[in-house]
Amino acid sequence: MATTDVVPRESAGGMNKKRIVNDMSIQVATVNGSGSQSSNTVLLRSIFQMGVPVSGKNMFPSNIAGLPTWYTIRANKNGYIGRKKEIDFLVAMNPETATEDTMSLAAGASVLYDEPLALHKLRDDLIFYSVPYDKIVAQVCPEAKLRKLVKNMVYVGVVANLLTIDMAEIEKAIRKQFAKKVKAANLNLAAAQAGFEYAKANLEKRGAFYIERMDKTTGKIIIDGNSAAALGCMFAGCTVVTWYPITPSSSLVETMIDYMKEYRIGPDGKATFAIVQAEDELAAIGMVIGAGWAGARSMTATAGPGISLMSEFAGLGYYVEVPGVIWDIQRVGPSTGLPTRTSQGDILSTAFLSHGDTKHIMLIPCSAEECFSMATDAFNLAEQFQTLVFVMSDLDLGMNNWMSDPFKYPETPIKRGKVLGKEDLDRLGSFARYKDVDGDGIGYRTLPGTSHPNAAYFARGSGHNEKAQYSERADDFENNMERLNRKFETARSFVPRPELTKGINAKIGIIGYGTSHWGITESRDQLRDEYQIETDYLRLRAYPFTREVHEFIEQHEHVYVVEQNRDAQMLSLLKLDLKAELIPRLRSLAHITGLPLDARSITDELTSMEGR
Amino acid sequence: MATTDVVPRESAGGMNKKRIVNDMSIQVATVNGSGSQSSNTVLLRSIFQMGVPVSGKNMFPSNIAGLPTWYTIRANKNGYIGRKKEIDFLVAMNPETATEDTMSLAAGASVLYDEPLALHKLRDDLIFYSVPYDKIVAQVCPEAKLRKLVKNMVYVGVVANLLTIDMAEIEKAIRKQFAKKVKAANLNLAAAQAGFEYAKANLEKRGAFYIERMDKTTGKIIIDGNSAAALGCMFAGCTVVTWYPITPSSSLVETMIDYMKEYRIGPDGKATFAIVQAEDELAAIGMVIGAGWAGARSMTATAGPGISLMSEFAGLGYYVEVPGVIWDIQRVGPSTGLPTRTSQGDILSTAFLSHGDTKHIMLIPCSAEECFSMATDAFNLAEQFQTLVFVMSDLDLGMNNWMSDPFKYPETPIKRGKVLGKEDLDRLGSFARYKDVDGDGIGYRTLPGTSHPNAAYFARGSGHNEKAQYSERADDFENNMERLNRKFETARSFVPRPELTKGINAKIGIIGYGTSHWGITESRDQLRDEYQIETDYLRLRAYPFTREVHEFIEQHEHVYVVEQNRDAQMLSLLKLDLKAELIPRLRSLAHITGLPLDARSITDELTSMEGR
Amino acid sequence: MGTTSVEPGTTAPGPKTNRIGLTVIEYKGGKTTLCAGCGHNAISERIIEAMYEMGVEPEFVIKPSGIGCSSKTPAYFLSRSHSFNAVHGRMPSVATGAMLANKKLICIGVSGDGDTASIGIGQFIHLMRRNLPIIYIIEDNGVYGLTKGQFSATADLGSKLKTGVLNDLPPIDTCALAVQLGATLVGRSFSGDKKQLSAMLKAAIAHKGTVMLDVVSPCVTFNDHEGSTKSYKYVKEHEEMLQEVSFVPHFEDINVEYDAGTTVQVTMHDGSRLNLRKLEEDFDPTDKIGAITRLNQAHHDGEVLTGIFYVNPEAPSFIDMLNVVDQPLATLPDSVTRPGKEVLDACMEELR
Amino acid sequence: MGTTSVEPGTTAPGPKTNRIGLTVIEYKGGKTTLCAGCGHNAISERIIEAMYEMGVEPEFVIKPSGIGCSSKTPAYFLSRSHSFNAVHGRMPSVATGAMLANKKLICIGVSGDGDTASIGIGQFIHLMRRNLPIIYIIEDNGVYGLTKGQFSATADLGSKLKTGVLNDLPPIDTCALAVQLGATLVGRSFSGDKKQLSAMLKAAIAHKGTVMLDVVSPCVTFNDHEGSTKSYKYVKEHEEMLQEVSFVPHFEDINVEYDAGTTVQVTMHDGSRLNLRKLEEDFDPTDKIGAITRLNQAHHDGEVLTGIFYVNPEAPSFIDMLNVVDQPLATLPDSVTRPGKEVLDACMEELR
Ligand SMILES: Cc1ncc(C[n+]2csc(CCOP(=O)(O)OP(=O)(O)O)c2C)c(N)n1
Ligand SMILES: Cc1ncc(C[n+]2csc(CCOP(=O)(O)OP(=O)(O)O)c2C)c(N)n1
Ligand code: SF4
Ligand code: SF4
Ligand SMILES: [Mg+2]
Ligand SMILES: [Mg+2]
Repeated sequence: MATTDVVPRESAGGMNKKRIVNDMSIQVATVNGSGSQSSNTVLLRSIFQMGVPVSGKNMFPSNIAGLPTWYTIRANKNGYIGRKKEIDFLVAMNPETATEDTMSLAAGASVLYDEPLALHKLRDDLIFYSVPYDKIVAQVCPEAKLRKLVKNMVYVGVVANLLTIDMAEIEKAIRKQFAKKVKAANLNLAAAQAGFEYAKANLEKRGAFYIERMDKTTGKIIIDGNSAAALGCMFAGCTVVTWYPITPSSSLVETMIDYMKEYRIGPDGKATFAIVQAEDELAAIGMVIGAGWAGARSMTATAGPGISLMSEFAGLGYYVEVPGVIWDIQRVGPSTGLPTRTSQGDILSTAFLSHGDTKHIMLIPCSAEECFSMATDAFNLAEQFQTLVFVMSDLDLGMNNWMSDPFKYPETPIKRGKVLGKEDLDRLGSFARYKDVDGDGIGYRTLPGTSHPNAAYFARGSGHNEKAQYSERADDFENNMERLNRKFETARSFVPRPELTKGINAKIGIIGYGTSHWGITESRDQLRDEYQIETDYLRLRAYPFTREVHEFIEQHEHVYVVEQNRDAQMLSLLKLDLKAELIPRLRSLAHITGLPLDARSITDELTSMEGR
Repeated sequence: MATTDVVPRESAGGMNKKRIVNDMSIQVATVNGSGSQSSNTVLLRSIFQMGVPVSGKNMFPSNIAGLPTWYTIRANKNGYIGRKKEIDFLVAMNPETATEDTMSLAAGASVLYDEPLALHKLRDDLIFYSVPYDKIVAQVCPEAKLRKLVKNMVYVGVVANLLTIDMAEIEKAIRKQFAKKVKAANLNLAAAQAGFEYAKANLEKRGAFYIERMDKTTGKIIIDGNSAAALGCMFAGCTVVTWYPITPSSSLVETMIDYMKEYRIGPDGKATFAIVQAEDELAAIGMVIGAGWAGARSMTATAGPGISLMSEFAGLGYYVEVPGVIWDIQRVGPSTGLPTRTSQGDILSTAFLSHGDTKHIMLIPCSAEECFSMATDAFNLAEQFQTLVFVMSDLDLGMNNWMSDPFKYPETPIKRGKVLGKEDLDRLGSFARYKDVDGDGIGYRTLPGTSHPNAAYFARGSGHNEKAQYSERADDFENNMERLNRKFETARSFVPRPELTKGINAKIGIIGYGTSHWGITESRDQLRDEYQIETDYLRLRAYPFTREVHEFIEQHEHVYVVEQNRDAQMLSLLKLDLKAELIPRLRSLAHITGLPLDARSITDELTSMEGR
Repeated sequence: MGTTSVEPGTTAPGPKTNRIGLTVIEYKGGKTTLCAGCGHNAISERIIEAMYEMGVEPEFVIKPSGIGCSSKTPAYFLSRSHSFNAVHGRMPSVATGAMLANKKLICIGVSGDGDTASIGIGQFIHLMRRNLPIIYIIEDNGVYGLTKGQFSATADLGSKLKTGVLNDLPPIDTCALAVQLGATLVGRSFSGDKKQLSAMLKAAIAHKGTVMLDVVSPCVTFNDHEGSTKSYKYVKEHEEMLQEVSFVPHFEDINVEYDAGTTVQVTMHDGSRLNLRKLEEDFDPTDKIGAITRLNQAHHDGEVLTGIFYVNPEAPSFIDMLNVVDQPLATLPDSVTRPGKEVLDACMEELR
Repeated sequence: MGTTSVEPGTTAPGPKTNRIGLTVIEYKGGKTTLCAGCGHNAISERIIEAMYEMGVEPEFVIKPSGIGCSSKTPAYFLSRSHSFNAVHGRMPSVATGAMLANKKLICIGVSGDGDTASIGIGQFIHLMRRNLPIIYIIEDNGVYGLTKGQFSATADLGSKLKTGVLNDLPPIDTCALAVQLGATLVGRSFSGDKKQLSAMLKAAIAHKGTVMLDVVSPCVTFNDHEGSTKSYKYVKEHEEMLQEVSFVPHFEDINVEYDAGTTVQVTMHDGSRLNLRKLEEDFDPTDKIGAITRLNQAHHDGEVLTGIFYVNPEAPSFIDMLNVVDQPLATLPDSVTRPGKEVLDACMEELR
């Protein structure tokens, strides 16, 4: 297919008759704007409802309609829900890519195609199923103009039959999908059933893949990372949201708008929040900073190009010490790059975003659950440390469907940081905004509108002394910069700690973060099972790095840093932070293709670097 | 004084009667906008004309008139022209700072003050000279409204007398200063003479400092780095300049305008250049990129805040591969910071300016001569490598007066890089913009307006293949990014090589760059003479680092990286580039106060780190 | 923090106080560091007076600004109010964010012609569209003072720099743009005109939407010479007043009768009255289109037109349109900003 | 590089060619990837025709654009011309730089309403002020198509999204701004109006300064529904034409006589003639102030006003004002761009 990097290899499910249960990847190749999205969701959900761990990844083009799109559903009994390179079952609906899609399959894979495409002529080492969609659709759907849409639901039925997915679950999924729209639901159900019946009557199942009921999804939910983040921000007490649309971050705010309108309206029918579509990212971050300065819990969401535009303001936030949360749903750069592909390419530039000596706190979620929980962490840290906090998500996490445990109601209370009110000032008489009273590098601030004659201070991006007065004195400048450094050091012990998973007395360490996590966990099992290589694994969840990170590296002979960018950006940050003696232990596994990182790539490269 | 960080120490020239010749620092404390600039230049020049190496540094506030300003003139027979911490001779003209200025002097220093200030009451370990300026001025200057200006020229005469500066040289300097304005020249000369006579008649010289003729400045010039850069760009064949005013870069373009108007007008009276004041820095860099794409040698000049605003476009330039030169005259950040103070604080953020995997070439001049010569290097590299080149100067270099050898006429021809013209295309038939034909990672480009049907290509910041066609393919993206990496590697052997100065079998290495150079060279002599510590010294002149840098570090037990920022930014870049085993050798001497780095600070800290 | 730290003014016998018992000193700021004679200093004085006379609580005022000599001025008035000297040309977004966070604040944003019309024109335009509650003041001298006198985008065609350089680009009329884009109280004044500027500032304080005042404010150091169109001399010679502006605050119940023929009386949102004695027969400050036409005419005729160009006291402000709760969002209790567990459960259920 | 690579058109017997011997195919571009029915596609067609019929040398055309569906369109016309798909909202600066480098180029800059009126309004305004030689086209659908249909800053008050959301901010009229700020040929058309748009584009090609054309171009996917004010239906129902626009290129010596009462005839810089048959008695397209007034009136009356609003064929362009040499700066020989050694010596002498 046009966007993978597969090298043909023998697919697990060859002609050989061994049954492969609940372990397969299905790829649906269509054209975007053709409405296949709901069919794919129905497929995904029905497998999920049968208790089989599943994930769905959409590879879509950066345009609105008419270009190739691929949707991959992975079902895996072991719970591997990262991307799998090999496609076991191809649903070829797009004439434009059908040939290349078919040619790039591993031998033994199955192909379900629209009869006229006659793909079976291409290869003889694949299993082919042909379906006359138009005939079938014509029967179930009298309205010609609806047929294009309904057609997609037919393959759902066919696939259900060939992979033994329970039609009852398909029906349930369809009803959920079309919710109130009963007529549409019935029509689509009919189409699916027609497909099912057709397959039953005309197709002889030859592939080895089966979906069977199990219990690994009970109680779980399916959600994309951006929606999870939206929920998280709502429960984090966010009050001001500003944004400028950009893929893949737009859906975060758009979903948030829906949630907030439903759950954050006061009894008087008025909103307990303000969401503003700004004219661009400079304005969006400017509003976040203005709101944070005035006491709101403010945020914006963007992607690479927006982050770059925010550089100047980012330095202001750091130096004036204003809280604010910025979600970076990373896509492929440089520049406009690949707007609909995933990456971890903004790590280094965001850590040092802006000129002069500037540093920023970054949180890095790997799952929908963390998108939810880290929202509260981010707002709390932003206000406790009076600085901008960047949450580094990515397109794979943000826009794809993930299976997840239901989110836990935040037990951490909302923390507003060191803010002096009228009463405090009555007691203190006055205060010095940038004085390190507590030795943690964090000063006390006041909010505009505090009724005390000494509440006001002068926030400025130019040099200032402890009292926030303008100063060009060398000593004032140096002291303030040193304090900012102390503050950043303090943050080390407040940011989310990394997650450590140990192997059996392993000498090799792996460091990963964000969505690389899913490929890594699966790869670690491959390493153990196929190569008897034991690994310990540390998943970073924040910058600056906590003590545990240094300890982990100290405890391992060499440590592979796995990431989805070209320039080994996180490894670079580690180099800058580590004791020099430890640096030789680091090895880079950095790659970027725009596609979510898969386990096999990690396993192959790591073993070869291990000389295996 | 309000902006130094001196710790009182015994000044070399105490009451003890030993003569100190051609080795002193004179500081004139005035108020900005009071026109003291010309008096100070006259002092500087007259010493220069007497053959004594000299430098002048202006410490001015970030406003236009009425705030304290300090101008320091350093005369040194050994040619040390970096900043010296200790002030030997203070000219106290500013009542507001006179007391603090006087108190912070080292014992034994001299103070020349305006009678009413009565500074002599403050300390008894200094040499005081008091002058009734108003009386003197009243006599030489009948016009009351001119007196404020003329008053400054009186101290020039007094200083001349007290430091034995030849009045003939003072006159010469005054005449040069006021050039055509003969009346003004005469008036000022009279004032200086009056000052000289007054001192002769009323002041008994007690200080040990003397200026005596020597021959160390013959043939040399005095110029600021920005003017040198302006000249350099003119001789580099620059054709398009865009800018947005910002301290300390404005004078670069403003001087360039003057030079270009004089020397780059064609016989038909038309300009062979275009200089445009843009609406902001985003527009300035956008114009540079548009012009570079269309074939001009284009440039802009800015400072930190402007660099941050250019982030998004910087990534476009890198990824689309468009030539352009950006001068960053570094000032103190973060944010607005200290606009009139110097730093080397944009190194790290500029190296990785923009999101995604982006890297940039940086050139780093340390002298006026290099501001001139590196201009040609920068334009050549930009066009040869089809990328943006950043020239990292700073306020100390750009805005202060430096003694320099006259510039050599560029022997390097103008290099336009790989550009295909009509004839080439007639021969080739067609071309692929981003194909690595020569294995150096650099493709061939065409310019708009090339009369060949296959000349056009589609420049875009989104993913593209070798033919510059839109592509979201993983392989196209990866190949292109790898080629960009190869191109950057190629650059290593084309950027200016570092400058190596060896000690006598030294084990300690020092790495420095830019204006830190002047403090370092002086410090190396202090280390040798006062502590018998031999050092080798490598001055970086560009990023990416050349082979020599790695070799230098390999050859030394430990290497001190001296720089003027908080976060050891160049040391960080070295860490990312070095073989891991070498990193433990690096030690940071990073500091930022906004004042030019002085030798003593380096010597003190290095020796203490050496346990001396 | 503020440089003065006097206690709240106590009424009688002490010095004269305003309706909330504060003396004028309590509205002052730090000592100016601008050039002597800079128009900006006069504007700061007017702001101090207006705030004092209107009896505004300084603690509820915010003073965002951009970068420039003009943008430094918030340090020279209202020390008891919070200031935010932001980045160059981006004050509008910072001000917007602050007002979103706390709708109870009174926002006076100070900018320069370079800060607004050059680098800042984008944020300026979008601010005007929103009719955010803000008093936006451009201290307009036609040059970049702080960077030593280059032309800004409000410099008039043919205006001359000290160096002799002529401006060859047309000026941006920030008032015409403001009216065109949706600001609801727009006027131009002159830093040298105490009476007019004070009246306009008071009206501004009484207005609930976006106020945009372009105040010509000569730069004595770089743009006050012969040939400049922003010099004291030039403005005095070319000023054309649309009206005589006077203002009666709601808390003063003076009731002068005005002849509708000669005076336009505008009742502001808070009940105050803005009185505009016509100097031009048929100019109507409530007619948007007419205002723009008149402004363009003024350029054509080379007049420095001053006065109130457009006023609409009742247009809904951006904050009104957002329909937010009455308390400031900034200080809402957690109980309000974090929905209960049952809400989360409901959301989870939907996703099963 | 361009996707077509046909050889220069050879005249007769082959297909029909234009005055420089090229066939229309040689002005085409790659296959569109936009939605079927998108207004933008029609505009690309008109550009191809106009360039072909005017006999423009494609190799001397540049096609800078920003980011958006509209900004992708340069890939769909003139494959033989250089394109630069830059960053979002910043096409004006890239175009300006290119024209500085090579004054001989013909620049057609394509943008969208979001790319221009939202993120790009700052660069747009400063471009208009400079009267740079450029044909600036806004493909205006009132939404951000490429990011799935959020309102842009040209969306009309009260316009409705598919989701039912209403726009509550006033639209930015890019034509009114362009005229106000100094563009010298300004008009509005409709992607569905072949005749009018073609004539305007040809006039644009014949003009030497800044041409700003706002072309309403419906987004069939996100903004062509009932309640949208940028739908095909709405435009057809509310369009108000100022004139019937026709164009006679300088190389065609047709000489029709027009009645000055009913038709305004404008002779363009290159001798071509722009004929505007009045549909509105007293509208004068050479009266800047009148044009702005009329545009504002149209908003007030809810009309979609189309036609040529303002034209001034002789105003000096930015390039004229810069007084640069005749050859492109880009290709000046070193001998011209690097002064001789004697010049350096002189400079050094001055500094001694
Ligand atoms: C991003 C950025 N670019 C440039 C500057 C330099 N700068 C400081 S003030 C200023 C212009 C100020 O002009 P104006 O707003 O008219 O204020 P004035 O000084 O005239 O009152 C400029 C260009 C800056 N501080 N930040
Ligand atoms: C800096 C930046 N911010 C946001 C985006 C995302 N983005 C791409 S196109 C677009 C809007 C395009 O709207 P418009 O210019 O009207 O073009 P249309 O698609 O409607 O033709 C946006 C916001 C981006 N590419 N770059
Ligand atoms: S430079 Fe001009 S604007 Fe700045 S303070 Fe001085 S007079 Fe005012
Ligand atoms: S989304 Fe709208 S603007 Fe974009 S291509 Fe489709 S119809 Fe055109
Ligand atoms: Mg100004
Ligand atoms: Mg649009």
